[in-house]
Amino acid sequence: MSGLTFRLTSAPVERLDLSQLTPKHVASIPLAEVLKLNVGTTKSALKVGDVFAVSGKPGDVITIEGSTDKLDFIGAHLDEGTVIVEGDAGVGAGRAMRGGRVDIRGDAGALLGSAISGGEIFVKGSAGAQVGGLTPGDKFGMTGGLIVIDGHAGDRAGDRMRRGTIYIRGKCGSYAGSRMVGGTIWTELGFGADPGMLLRRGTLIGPSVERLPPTFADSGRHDLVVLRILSRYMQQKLGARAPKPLPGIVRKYAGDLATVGKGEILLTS
Amino acid sequence: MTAHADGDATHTYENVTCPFCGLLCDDLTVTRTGSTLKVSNGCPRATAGFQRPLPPAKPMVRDAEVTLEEAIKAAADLVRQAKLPLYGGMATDVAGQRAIMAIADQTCGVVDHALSDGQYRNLRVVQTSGWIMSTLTEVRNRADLIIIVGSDIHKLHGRFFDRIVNPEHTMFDGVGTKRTVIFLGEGLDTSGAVGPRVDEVISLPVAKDRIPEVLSAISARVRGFNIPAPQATAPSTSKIGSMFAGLVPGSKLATAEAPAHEIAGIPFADIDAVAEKCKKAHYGVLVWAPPALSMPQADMTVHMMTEIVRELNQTTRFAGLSLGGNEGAPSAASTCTWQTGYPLRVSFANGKPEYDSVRYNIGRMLTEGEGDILVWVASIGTDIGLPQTKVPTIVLGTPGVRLAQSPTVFIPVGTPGIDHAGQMVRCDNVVSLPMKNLHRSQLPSSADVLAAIQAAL
Amino acid sequence: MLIKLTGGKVYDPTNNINGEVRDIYFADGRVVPPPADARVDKEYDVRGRVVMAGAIDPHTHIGGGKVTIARTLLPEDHYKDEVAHTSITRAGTGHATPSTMITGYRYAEMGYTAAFEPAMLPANARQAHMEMGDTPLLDKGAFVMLGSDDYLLRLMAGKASFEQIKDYIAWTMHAAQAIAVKVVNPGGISAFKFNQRKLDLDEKHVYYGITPRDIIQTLARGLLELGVTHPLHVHGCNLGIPGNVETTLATIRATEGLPLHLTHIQFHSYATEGDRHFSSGAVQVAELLKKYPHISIDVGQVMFGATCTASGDSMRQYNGAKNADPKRWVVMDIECDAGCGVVPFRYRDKSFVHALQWAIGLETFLLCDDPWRIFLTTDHPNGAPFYTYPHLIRLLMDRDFRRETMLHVNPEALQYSTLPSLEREYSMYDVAILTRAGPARSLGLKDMGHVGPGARADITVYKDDANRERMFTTPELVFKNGELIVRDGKVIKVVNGATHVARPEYDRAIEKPLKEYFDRYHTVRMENFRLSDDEITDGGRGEIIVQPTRARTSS
Amino acid sequence: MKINGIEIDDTFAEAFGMAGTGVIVTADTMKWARIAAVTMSGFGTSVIGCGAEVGIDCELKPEETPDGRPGVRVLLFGFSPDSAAQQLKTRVGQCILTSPGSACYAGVQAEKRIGLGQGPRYFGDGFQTAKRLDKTRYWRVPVMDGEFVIEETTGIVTDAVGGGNLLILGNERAGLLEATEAVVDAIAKVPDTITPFPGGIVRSGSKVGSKYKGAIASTNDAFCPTLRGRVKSEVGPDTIAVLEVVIDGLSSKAVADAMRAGLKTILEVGASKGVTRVTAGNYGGKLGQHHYKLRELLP
Repeated sequence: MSGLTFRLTSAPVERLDLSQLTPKHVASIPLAEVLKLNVGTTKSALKVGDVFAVSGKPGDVITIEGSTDKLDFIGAHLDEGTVIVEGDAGVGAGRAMRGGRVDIRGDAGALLGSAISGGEIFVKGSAGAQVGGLTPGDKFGMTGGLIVIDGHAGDRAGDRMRRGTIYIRGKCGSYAGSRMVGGTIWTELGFGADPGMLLRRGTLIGPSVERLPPTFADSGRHDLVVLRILSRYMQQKLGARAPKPLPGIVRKYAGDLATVGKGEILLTS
Repeated sequence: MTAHADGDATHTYENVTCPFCGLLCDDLTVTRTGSTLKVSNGCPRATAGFQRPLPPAKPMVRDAEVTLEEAIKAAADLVRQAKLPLYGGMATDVAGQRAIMAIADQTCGVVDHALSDGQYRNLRVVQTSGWIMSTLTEVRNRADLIIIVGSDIHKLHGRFFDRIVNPEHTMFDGVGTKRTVIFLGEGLDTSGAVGPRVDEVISLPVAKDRIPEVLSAISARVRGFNIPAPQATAPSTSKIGSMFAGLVPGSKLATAEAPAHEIAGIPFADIDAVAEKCKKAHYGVLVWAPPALSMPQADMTVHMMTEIVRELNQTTRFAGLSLGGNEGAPSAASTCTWQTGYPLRVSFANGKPEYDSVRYNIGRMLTEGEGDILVWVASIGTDIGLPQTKVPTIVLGTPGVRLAQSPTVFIPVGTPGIDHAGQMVRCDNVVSLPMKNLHRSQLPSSADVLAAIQAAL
Repeated sequence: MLIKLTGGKVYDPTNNINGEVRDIYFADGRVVPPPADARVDKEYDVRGRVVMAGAIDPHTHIGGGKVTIARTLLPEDHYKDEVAHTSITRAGTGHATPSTMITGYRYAEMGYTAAFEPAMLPANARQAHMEMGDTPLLDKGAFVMLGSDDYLLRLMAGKASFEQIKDYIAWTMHAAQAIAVKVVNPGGISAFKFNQRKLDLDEKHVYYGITPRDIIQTLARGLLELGVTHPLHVHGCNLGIPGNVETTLATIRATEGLPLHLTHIQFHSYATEGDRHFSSGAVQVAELLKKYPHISIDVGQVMFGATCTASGDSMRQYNGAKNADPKRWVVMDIECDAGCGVVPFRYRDKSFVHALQWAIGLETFLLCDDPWRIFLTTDHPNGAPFYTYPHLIRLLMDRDFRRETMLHVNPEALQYSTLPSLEREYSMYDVAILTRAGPARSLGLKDMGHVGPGARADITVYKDDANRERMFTTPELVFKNGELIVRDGKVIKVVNGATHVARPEYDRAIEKPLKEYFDRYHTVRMENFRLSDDEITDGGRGEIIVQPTRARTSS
Repeated sequence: MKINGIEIDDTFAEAFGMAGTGVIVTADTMKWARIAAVTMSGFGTSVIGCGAEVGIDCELKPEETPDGRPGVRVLLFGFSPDSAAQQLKTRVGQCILTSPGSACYAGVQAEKRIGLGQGPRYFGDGFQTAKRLDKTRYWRVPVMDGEFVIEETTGIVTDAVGGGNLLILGNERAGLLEATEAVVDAIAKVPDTITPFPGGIVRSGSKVGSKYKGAIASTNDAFCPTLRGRVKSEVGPDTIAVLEVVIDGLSSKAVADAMRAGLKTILEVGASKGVTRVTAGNYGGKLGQHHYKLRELLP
């Protein structure tokens, strides 16, 4: 694994847009061109060279060092390779990724992995609102891939999500899985209030819910084969870092009956 | 500014459009004597707006009185130096919006309206799934069921009931001649719904943050789904509310014979009755005012309503009606949309319009120290004063506008529909109205001031 | 300032000039006869170039609420086509529903100098004009929609005098500042609000008891007698429904000699042959049109790709919403006046239905032998964005290119159309009729669409290129009112065009009952419903040109 | 050629190209996975009469299945992908869907896919849901004991082989059967193969054609010991009985491996059980694409 390292030379006042910094793109152009890529969001048109010290050799990895929450769209549209973030990430890290891997060693801002369709995102810290959600113009939120958050996730995780898996070792905020049309959100420490509002299809898994919307029907306690498949899938994906397998029996709440009602909230304790 | 060219001559203006709320009532009669206005048929908000004594106001630069030209020059100097000017407030008419867009485009700034949080409660739904909507005249004449959700419309739109709900006549014989008005939400004043066509008024006084639950239940019943009954014997039902009861281990599946229960304090029977009325309505309308939907994640409430509307249109006709739209918000959103393709929260920093409802939210930007100058236009009401900020500020404001801090440059401007003519877009985003010049003052329009600043760049 | 275009090949069907080499002179924004000895201030050598009047799009949705709804609905349509400002042009976005300024720039860059919004709701007229006012470089105008508005329907149902109906039509044209009148799904938009889900030509509106046939005849006759040059612009019943060709044929027969313009007829020419019960009815339509010389059409050609359909036809759009792509759509009921439906759509060349729609449009172009009665449109953005016109022109002018393109579309679809057998190629002269002379004549724009003396100096100069798509995409020079606004396909100067209106005479006494009606039922005062001239022209947004009207009777 | 007292004919087994697919059936216990698998394999001996040849390839330990439960891999062979898909749909619908606690996954990984859950999902009457993990989609069909989980598609190979065979001749019926069972057991250990006949053994070897109109095959009289003397017999005087093992495999190599394993076993245990000779069925080499020469497959 080799690659370029972008070390932030000073904390920016303005937000930066790093969507052009993918391993493939920066490896495909001369370093001089890389330094000229626009990352600014004001008319001063900041370039990579203005804010980053770049070192290393182009390869299939890039590393952002000293990253802050003003650095937006890190790893956006990634389709191969790895982006490592030493520090925090701003809005929309991993947005619309199709493959590859984004590894954030700090916290992530809002809209982590919005409209992601493939690849993997790992966050050491916590993530902001709308993990795997959508921004205007997206048909859906997350439509594939895997997002793993070691800390907590903010509100509206999986907004309009359609496929893929979000795994949160910590707590998941309120309104998880809002307007969701498919996919899985799995939290180890429980959901905030009102998960699954307008949940059409899809699965929310966790030990507890602060408040359940009234349009979820208690379907009782069940041993669901699909959870074994999910556990096995996580095992394959994460190896030693995989969550411990889900319990045999979960309590299923079917909903949201306010819409087509084919989704479920599964409580594991 | 109080001395008026006319002296004390009295003028009466008919069919005056009121700029003070999104309804843009255009049937006001306003009498002007000098610079004093009197409204004979306005709601309290309109009356207060028109009749507010206009305090003397001079252009100011760093708290010193200057001429308009000097203020414009000072503003232009600030804007010229800015790396990222923020154009906020945007409380003005279409001409003013056009002027803001023009200068923001040229100076690579960001545009956002002071009340766009409310608008985004709607936009997040439109930009996810779209909707079926109606407009004021349509509802006034056609609706036989009006459900007002979580919005004390009385306070926001003083004449909504008189103009939309209560009128005696309908265009159509036998259509919408009798109507049911349902208030969904705690503390909503139902007294406004009166008159010969108002057949029935129902109130479901649910706390605002629990309105989504009741809407969910209505939606489920409209679809013919049973609402899961909490276990009758669950000891916690009364204590922690029905929505928790389902969590009690050992509770039974919902059955048709389930005992009566309630959701967020509303008896199930009432919810069922509302759902039945929805299904039987010939033309039902769900009405909300986005600014009033202050529950968390309020766009979900809007989305829930549009789901109900969509479902009902399978068999009957139903639509949404969104009110709000005060302080020229619809004018700002519409103008920005037709000129850039995006509904506000647009940045021209890179020369082209870039849209990001999170990053280009000016409120957020100011809080997080982004942007290096704020141009704030507040030419209508006095309530949307400048937000607290450390960056230099240029305010184009109606005299008397409340300001949290003294702006770097203050330029008093006229109010569209009072001090100058103009056009504004109504809350339903379909109808726009002409704003009359009532010649109250010689104050320049925000459009003219902005154009002058742009010319001086 | 006298300007001379020297030695171009001129195509000016209005003046029967078919590719002859001519010099054209203009001064003060008008074409002038060759002056005897005046000094030419500026000469452009256009030898070998093709010279035509500026093109006119008679049917393009460029203004009004539905377009702005479409813009709001589809940010992704814009993300991929963001346009930076320059020292003379404003920033904006394309694509299917471009922002207003970009609309103006791009039309001009394609050699167009006028465009007409065909579906302005009276209730939304002010906004439509505001948007068109922000559309630079083009002359524009709008057709006001009637036929699902309560007042007309109640007049008809109440057997009001025809004079009263005519007065109302004329009043509405004045109030909305329109140049023509359009009817969309006659009565159907209203019927949808009464929960009627379809309304055929002779089906009664559930409330008013009148039929679309009544409405079409009433409006068509009214406009004829009012002397509005452009005949009733008809978006018929049953848009998009297989088998609707029968409705269209019946609609044509229903005119009984009244002039009519049938718009986006492609969407109304569907027959039901074959296993999928969907086939082309273009032949039947073209044959019948030969017998009805008073009827003109435009096509509403479908082109493959993503676009957004935006229509006043809320009834049909609601029905079509299940095919929305992305699944995000808006339907509105508006002011007891009209409606709208905005449904994003993607036409796919491998789809049987879409390929057939494409073929039917081309068939219609190639089967209708009178170019004066057919106009080139995609019903922007419904069939495709207007940028596809050069491609469409090439399909019409270049048989080999057409055949090549046919290889890429669903082959089964072509079996249900006569397109593969059609040999016709449009000539340059035909194209000049289709895109200039024809629309100008139909809309009554006497000094437009041609380059004879007295014409406005809206002139487009093209390099003659065998690749007609390339030729019509990038004109070399475009003049607007005599000013050079585009060079080599790029805007070099920004001016504002005029707004064209027609103001037929009417009896002002109608304002008395109208005012009572507005006061009684509406949320807008009649006085404010009316759009003043100042509202259009203020801020230097271009003059208003009142096109003459003359009372006529049906032949 | 005689090894360990057993004659090995210089001939070959003639086999045919087939379409081969398969599923993994799991259940709460191996017992019920096996029941489902056996049921699904029933009436799956000969593609001519049964539409497909079906059998159990192997049992899978919990850690080898997608859901961590005990499972069985069933292979199914048909004339064409279409007919295999049709048979799979019917058998899964009638035998797996119905079996308590079962789930059903793709048993063959190949580029070409056929529907697996695509049909059975509709049993859910609109209550079925899907769960997609990366590229794999699982349908969840509510049933009376919980959910029937079934993967959307399974792989199919078109270069599978059907009709590999060994004909084993013996001079003692009970011993011959024991020896042939041992052959079947040995072949069972070879991955990607099945022996579709009852217990892996067929006693009614057939020839093409019949004296009766309409019957396309009839008893292989040349190998019927009781017809010796009546017909041109292939069996010697010491032969009391003949049993055949028919092998289908997902690849030609798998079939060859299976025949090799079978031969090895027969050479090891055959003589003591009265096996006298091993031969193979063929049609003169003109009908089948695959020829497995016995003497080349000897251990």
